[in-house]
Amino acid sequence: MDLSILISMKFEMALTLIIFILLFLKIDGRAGNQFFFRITNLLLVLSLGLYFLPARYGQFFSGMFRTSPLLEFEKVVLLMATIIISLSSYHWLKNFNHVAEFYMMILSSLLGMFFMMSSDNLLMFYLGLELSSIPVAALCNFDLDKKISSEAAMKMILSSAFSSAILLFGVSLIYGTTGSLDYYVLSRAVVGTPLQIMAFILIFSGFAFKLSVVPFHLWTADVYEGSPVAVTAFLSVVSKGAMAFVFITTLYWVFGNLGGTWYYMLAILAVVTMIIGNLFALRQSNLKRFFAFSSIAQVGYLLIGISGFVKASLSIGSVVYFVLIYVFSNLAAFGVISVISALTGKETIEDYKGLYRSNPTLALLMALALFSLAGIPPTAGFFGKLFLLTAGSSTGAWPLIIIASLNLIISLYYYLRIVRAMFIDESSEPLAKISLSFSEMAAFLLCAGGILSIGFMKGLFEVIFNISGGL
Amino acid sequence: MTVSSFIFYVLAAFILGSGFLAVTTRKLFRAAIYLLFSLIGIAGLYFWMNYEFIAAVQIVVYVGGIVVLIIFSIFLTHHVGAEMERPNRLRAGFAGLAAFFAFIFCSLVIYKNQFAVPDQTPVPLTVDRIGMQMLSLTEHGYILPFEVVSMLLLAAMIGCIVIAMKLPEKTS
Amino acid sequence: MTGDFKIILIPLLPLLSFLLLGLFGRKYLRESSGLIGTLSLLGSALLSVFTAYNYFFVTGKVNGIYQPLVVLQQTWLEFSPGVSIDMGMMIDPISVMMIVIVTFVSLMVHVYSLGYMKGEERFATYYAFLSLFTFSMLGLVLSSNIFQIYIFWELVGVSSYLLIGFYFDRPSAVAAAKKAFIVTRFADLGFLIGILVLSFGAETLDFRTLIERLTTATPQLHGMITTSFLGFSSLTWGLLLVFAGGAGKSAMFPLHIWLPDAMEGPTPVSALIHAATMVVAGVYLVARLFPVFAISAPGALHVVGYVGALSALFAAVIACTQTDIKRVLAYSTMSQIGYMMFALGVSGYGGEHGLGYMASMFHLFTHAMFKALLFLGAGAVIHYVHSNEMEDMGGLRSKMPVTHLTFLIACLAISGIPPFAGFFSKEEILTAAFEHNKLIYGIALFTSGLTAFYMFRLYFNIFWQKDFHSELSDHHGEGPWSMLVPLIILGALAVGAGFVPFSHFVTSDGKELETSVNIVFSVAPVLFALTGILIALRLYKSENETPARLANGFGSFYQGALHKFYIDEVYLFITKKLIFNLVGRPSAWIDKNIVDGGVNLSADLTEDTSGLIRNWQSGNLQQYAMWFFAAIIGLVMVFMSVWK
Amino acid sequence: MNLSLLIIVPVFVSMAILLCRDAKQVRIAALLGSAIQLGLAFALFFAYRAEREAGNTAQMLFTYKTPWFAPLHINYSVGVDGISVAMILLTASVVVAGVLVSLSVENLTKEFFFLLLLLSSGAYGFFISLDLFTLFFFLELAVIPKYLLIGIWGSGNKEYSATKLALMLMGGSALVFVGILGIYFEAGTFDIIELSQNQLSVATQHFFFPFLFIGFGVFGALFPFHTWVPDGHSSAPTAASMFLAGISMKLGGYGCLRVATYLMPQAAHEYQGIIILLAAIAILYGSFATMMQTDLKYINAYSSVSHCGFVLLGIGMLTKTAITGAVMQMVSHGLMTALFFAAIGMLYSRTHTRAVEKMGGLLKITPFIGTVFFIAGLCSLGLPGFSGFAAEMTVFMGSWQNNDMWYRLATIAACASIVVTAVYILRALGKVMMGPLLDQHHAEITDAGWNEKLAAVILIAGVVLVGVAPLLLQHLISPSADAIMQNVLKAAL
Amino acid sequence: MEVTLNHILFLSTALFFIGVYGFLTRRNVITMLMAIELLLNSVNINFIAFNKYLYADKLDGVFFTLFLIAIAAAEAAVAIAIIINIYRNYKSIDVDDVDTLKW
Repeated sequence: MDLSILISMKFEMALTLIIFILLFLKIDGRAGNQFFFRITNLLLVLSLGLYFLPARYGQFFSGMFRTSPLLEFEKVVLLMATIIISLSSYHWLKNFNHVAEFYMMILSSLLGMFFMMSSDNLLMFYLGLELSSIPVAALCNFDLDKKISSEAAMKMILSSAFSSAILLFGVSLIYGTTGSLDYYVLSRAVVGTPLQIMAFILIFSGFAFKLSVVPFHLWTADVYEGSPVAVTAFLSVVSKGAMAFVFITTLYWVFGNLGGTWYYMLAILAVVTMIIGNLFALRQSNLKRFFAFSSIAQVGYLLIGISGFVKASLSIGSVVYFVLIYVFSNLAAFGVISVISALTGKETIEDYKGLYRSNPTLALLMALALFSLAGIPPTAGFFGKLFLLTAGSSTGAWPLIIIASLNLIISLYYYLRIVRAMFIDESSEPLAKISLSFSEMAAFLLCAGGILSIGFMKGLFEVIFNISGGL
Repeated sequence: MTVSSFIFYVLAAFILGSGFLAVTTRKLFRAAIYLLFSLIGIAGLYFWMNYEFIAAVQIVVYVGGIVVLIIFSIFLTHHVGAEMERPNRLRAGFAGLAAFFAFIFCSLVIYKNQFAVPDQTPVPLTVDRIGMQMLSLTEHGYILPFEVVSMLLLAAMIGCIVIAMKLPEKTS
Repeated sequence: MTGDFKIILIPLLPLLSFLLLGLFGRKYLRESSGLIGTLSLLGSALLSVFTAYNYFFVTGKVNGIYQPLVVLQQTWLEFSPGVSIDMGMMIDPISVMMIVIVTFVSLMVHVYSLGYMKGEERFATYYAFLSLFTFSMLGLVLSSNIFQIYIFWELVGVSSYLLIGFYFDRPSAVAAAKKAFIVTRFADLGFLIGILVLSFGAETLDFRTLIERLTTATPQLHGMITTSFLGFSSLTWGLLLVFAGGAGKSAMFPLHIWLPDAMEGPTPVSALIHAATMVVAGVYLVARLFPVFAISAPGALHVVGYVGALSALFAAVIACTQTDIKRVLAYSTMSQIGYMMFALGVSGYGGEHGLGYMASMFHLFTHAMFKALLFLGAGAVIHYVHSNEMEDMGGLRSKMPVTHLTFLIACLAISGIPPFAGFFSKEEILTAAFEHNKLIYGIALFTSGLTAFYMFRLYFNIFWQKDFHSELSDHHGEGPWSMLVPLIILGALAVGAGFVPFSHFVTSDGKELETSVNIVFSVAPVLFALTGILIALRLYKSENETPARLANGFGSFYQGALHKFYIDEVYLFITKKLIFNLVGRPSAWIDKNIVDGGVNLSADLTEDTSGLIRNWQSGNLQQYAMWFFAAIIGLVMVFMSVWK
Repeated sequence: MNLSLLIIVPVFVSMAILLCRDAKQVRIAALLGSAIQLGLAFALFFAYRAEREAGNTAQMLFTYKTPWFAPLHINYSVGVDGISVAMILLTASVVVAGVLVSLSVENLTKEFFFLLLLLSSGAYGFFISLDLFTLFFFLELAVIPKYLLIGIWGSGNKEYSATKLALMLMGGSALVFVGILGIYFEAGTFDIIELSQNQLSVATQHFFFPFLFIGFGVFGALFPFHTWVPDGHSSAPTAASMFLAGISMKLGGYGCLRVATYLMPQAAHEYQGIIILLAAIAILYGSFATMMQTDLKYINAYSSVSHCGFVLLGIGMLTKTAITGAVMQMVSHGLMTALFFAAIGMLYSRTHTRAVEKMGGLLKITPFIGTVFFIAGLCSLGLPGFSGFAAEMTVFMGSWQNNDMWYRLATIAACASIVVTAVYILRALGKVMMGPLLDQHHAEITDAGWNEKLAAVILIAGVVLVGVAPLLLQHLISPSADAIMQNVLKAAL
Repeated sequence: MEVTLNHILFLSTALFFIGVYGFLTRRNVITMLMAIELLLNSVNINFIAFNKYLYADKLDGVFFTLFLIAIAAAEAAVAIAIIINIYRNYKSIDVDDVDTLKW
């Protein structure tokens, strides 16, 4: 073993290190909330810099771990997302009893995602998956004095255990038919016998569960609504993003031979997901729940992008690009919700009436986020969504593209509901003026900057596209 | 029918029977015990397959750990002896039918599948071999998963502590 | 080139006057606006006369034929090669005649208005509009391009709209202006489509080329004659549609309904627009295209003739019953234009056959003089009496001697009593009609009697009958000199215009035409006219019961004529009842309920569906798991059996 | 000439507006910014003419192309031909007038002008784009500012209207996007010039043409997708109405022409009948529906439906003259309707009503506004001397050149609408401006202020200039229309 | 009758669907958790059986089982902590009672 392995695992090492630092500080017992907040964020920001540390790409631990430029990029995106979540949760964490634990859990989960993405082996994949989801389930319960928080946690852990059990059953059958857990072997050995297809469908449903693909999505809204905002944000952005990365690699690579099956599965589910997500989002009043359904609808678009396997690197590139944009857009929205929820406890659209008059910054950021999610230029979401559809159209699946385009209308409608509440409606009791902390400002600026500039960074998509070629 | 197969069928009946009872009995405490039986039966199955180590782990972790944990939680949340609510008829009916037909289908697919014919020499499953391989960095080494699982256990532990231990509210 | 420049100035001067007065008149030039307008018109009039002299006696005749000259041709809009709207000025006998008439009558009206409109708040605007109208009319008559004529045609329409609606705080004026515009616009629709048809067939919009191509054996003519639609050749269609436009502007039956109402405008305006200039635009238009009508589409020309004759009779009948003096004049205008129209209709092309054409133009010329005079006279009366109704008048001859005299001259002229102007022109028309179509001749003869009757009915009602009493009665009723001078000048012309050797200048083919008054032939019309006058004298010289009894005698026919044969009501029914209720209202309803409703419905459906599936998200974990499991079963079923 | 300036300047000005401290600064910045735009537009116009006179016969001038998303072959590619220049001139004039008219906006001034200028940059970008993707980008860019302008500063049932407008336009652009993707799917490029040189396959054209045409048609008020027009226009604040009707609806017409017809000429031939039918229906039906309206803004909005029908009719007829006429009509209608909305806005801000029957005799009280009203009205009914006439006549002449009996019937129907137009315009004018003064409160209202006068004068100047010397505009447009027609003819062979 | 792989797979499949049935019908959260344990055990049996009967040259299946048991423990621990919390908050561990979050 040489040290280059450690450098190749730089993000994982950094996260582990931070977790242990926090653990020791917590055991030490003297550090206060502010200190935890600062030290963690500082360390996280520093570890972002690791991206520029040149690493060796390839497989390590006999396929248990793998790095590539694309993976590093994805990891840095997710890490950044976590930082944004953390920064914008300042007001919530300030008075929270378990800041260190919060960070340890959330970073463990992130670590799990990193391993999951980097795995070339179903065992590591499964371990990463569990490492990423069990702590999150616990995190859902972190609003300890809220009834719904524990309900959300219960729904999360039980349903995710159920789904992963089903996934495992599939994995075991795959193992039975091929004798290996290694992706490379699998990609050749999975040829599409009935048993393999059945096993694949079981595995697929596990992915679909995590990605909240309709009809595997039913847990999503409840969990999002009940959890603390930061956790909701983490679930809807980081967790989903990581899952999307893994999903597309797994499909394209491991189950590449089953393309004929999963292409149609994706197409059908994408349509259902978009429509159902949109229809449910229409009538939500709680913002977290609203964003749950909106993110379900977004997943529908993601699936369309994934389905465009004809131009693989375009598909992967556009998915990565979309996730990057989605990080900024959704986190901007959740940042605003987080601040307002932490300070006033208000989370419904009704409460946001007249927000622009009292808190123009928050309202503007929210609007930007919503426009980006709705895919309105010049925000980045426009490009993200269009590239997904472009990738999806590479198979010539026009009905799919048409339905997706028409769904954009419905989604615009409900995004505009919030815009309308903030900018147009008058409120009898508007929210008071909120002063933002430095960290929140930083997070918001980052989000706004990302939303506005990503589409115009000429080289960015090209870079992503190029590194996507190597999976 | 050999003795070995006889033992297998007995074990299988035991596992399935107690497993079935575990999910149908209306006494919560009994359900836990049936589960325990079922798990022990599975350990027996492992023994039967000559995977003693796994069987041992099964008994230690499941029987000694998880079931105890479950029983603890039953004590914490339940009046001993109280019967549980009947499942919703419709749902039970649907679930039963669905599970049954899924089982039939699944079995058929498995039955029809031509599994590869084994032609390799089996590796003896000894504890030291497992230990070596578990901590090995080289080919077929499981050091990385091992570490990951340890992180998972750590995280789960912290999570449990935070959730289950209700600390007195800090005055701030 | 200098001569050309002078011609360009003719329409340009009024335009400049319009721009000046329109932009600055209201604020800065209020007092002097009348003078500016009048002077610019004077300039135009002098230039016109000069041009006429120059054309008729110096430059116009080549080889004994008056040739059309195009003074200026500037492409204004280009459609396709050869088909373009060129702004140009064509000088030929009829256009020269028209510019003289237009500028002259307009000048008279300008001068007259100095007195008539004095003290009006929007004096400058009035003159601006007058200038605009004159400009448009001049542009119309000078057009060298059929589309150009349409352009000025529309401009004439709008300036007449503005002038009729000049007293815009009177609802009736607003309504009349609107009506005039819309009715003529409806007719213009025909004109426009006619242009489209002709231009497509002839592949040109230029008059000279158009006429040349459609009167000689060219592929264009062949094409237009051979293609047919609903039984008519496309040439006939084109010409008929163009004639529809002309009929609208010239108030031919059944598009005449706007003309009587248009009397809501200031009386000088009526004199200018509704007597001498705009209303003859239709006649002018047909005359412009006359060679095509006469040579290539005699069928269309027949239609022109019958429509003209019918209008002449129809209007004359109505005129006998009206009591508003301006309306009587309006119907008489319609009737006289009917004369001109059928004169064209009964004419052929070239030489002796072209008599009708010449007569029509001649009548146009003389009619301009005496009709302007009639209107201005009526204006003077109205100015004095402050009413349009015959009821309120009577016995004014002593109060307004000059007006009386000139009015009488005009009445005699219009009735066709020799040696007044109308006699000569009407004579030619009747001759032409007699030679070509006996039916039309009969109608025309009868109408001329009616004309004399209603004109003298008017005359006696105003100036004789009862005595006039009013608080103003002590001083005489004549207007200021500015009003009298035009009356006198026009009066002189109404007497003398008939002696112009018109046939030497204006003929269908440009060659001179020798005409002579045939005494024997003249007897009939003059007798008819005299009869009419005598009846009027008997009935209206002094107040008596006979007219009322007579009216009762005619019964429903009288009522019909009094109500203009209910044509207005028919129109109202068609527009208000049929178009509004059966087209407009349903359109609005469909838009609101079906098209828009469709959009709203789809939104509502989405909402409703959203509500319907709400229970899916029941909050029960086991139900979620059930769905999860069911979905897997579904996927397995679909993808392992159906979609392998 | 650097075309990107047309996009950059408004964006920078809108940013500058955000930095302004008070409303006064905002107004000055907005005014200056829009004036600079107008200057740029004219500079472009003259530069374009100079270039053409110098003998440059390239289809697009001042082109600039740089990769944007290279892997997808998406370029930022701009360039203009005569049609674009005409549309840019229109946009600049309407924007200046819109800013002038809105100087009195008090509520959230900064945001108002920010959005207005953002809108204008979207319009410019759309008109100069030579890449389908950028074109689409700018098309959608304009949707949300409109929503906000109507939603925040609008009147009446503004939220409904704003939402409807945003959703329908979004729907339109969604269809457009499908169409664009279809083109891309086959050709692998978004570049308009490149696409025009290589014909798409007939099957592709056949399938995707309706998407593009209907998609753009929603913007251009194609029957029956026009229902956002009346509600949207009537609820919008004055400047937004001007922009919506004056420019935004032109995006549709321009798109139908530049993208749908130009790139899919064969399909354009195929669907010609349907296009013409819908256009004729829109023209007649729009004008009849207008007849029944009593709200001034609704009147103008419905009449816009009718007038925009001429644009689509011209495009559908597929003759060079008709296409030229369609573009002229876009310019003309843009100026005229902006003028009309400006006048309505001026009146509304004074009388606080737009109901025709509640006003009367205002010409006497507010002669300037009255005159503007008259000019706008007369232009709308196609009076010679104003832009509408030249444009409509070109459309009619061009349409008639299409030698098909049914299409000619449609042309006749379209011609007939000028009569109906006269009816409703004169009715409105007669009611509102003429007749006796109806409401004594109106006796006290003031005439237009300097800014309103200037705005009106700018637009009237445009209307009259085009009306008096249409050749200026026609010579600008005609060669470019010819280029499009060449493509169509090539396909027909 | 010799015991073949298919017999064991039949057993594990049966156990799996028994678990599924339990999970779908048991209203008590703890019994749902128990059903999940059954599911995981059935998977374990699969892995072991495959390893034993087909791929005995490597220990992939065995290791998978080992890790699975560890994860099952962690999962159960967290789940039970949450269940205890539920009980504190809702005074019930019947899933049908825990449905505040819906629609």
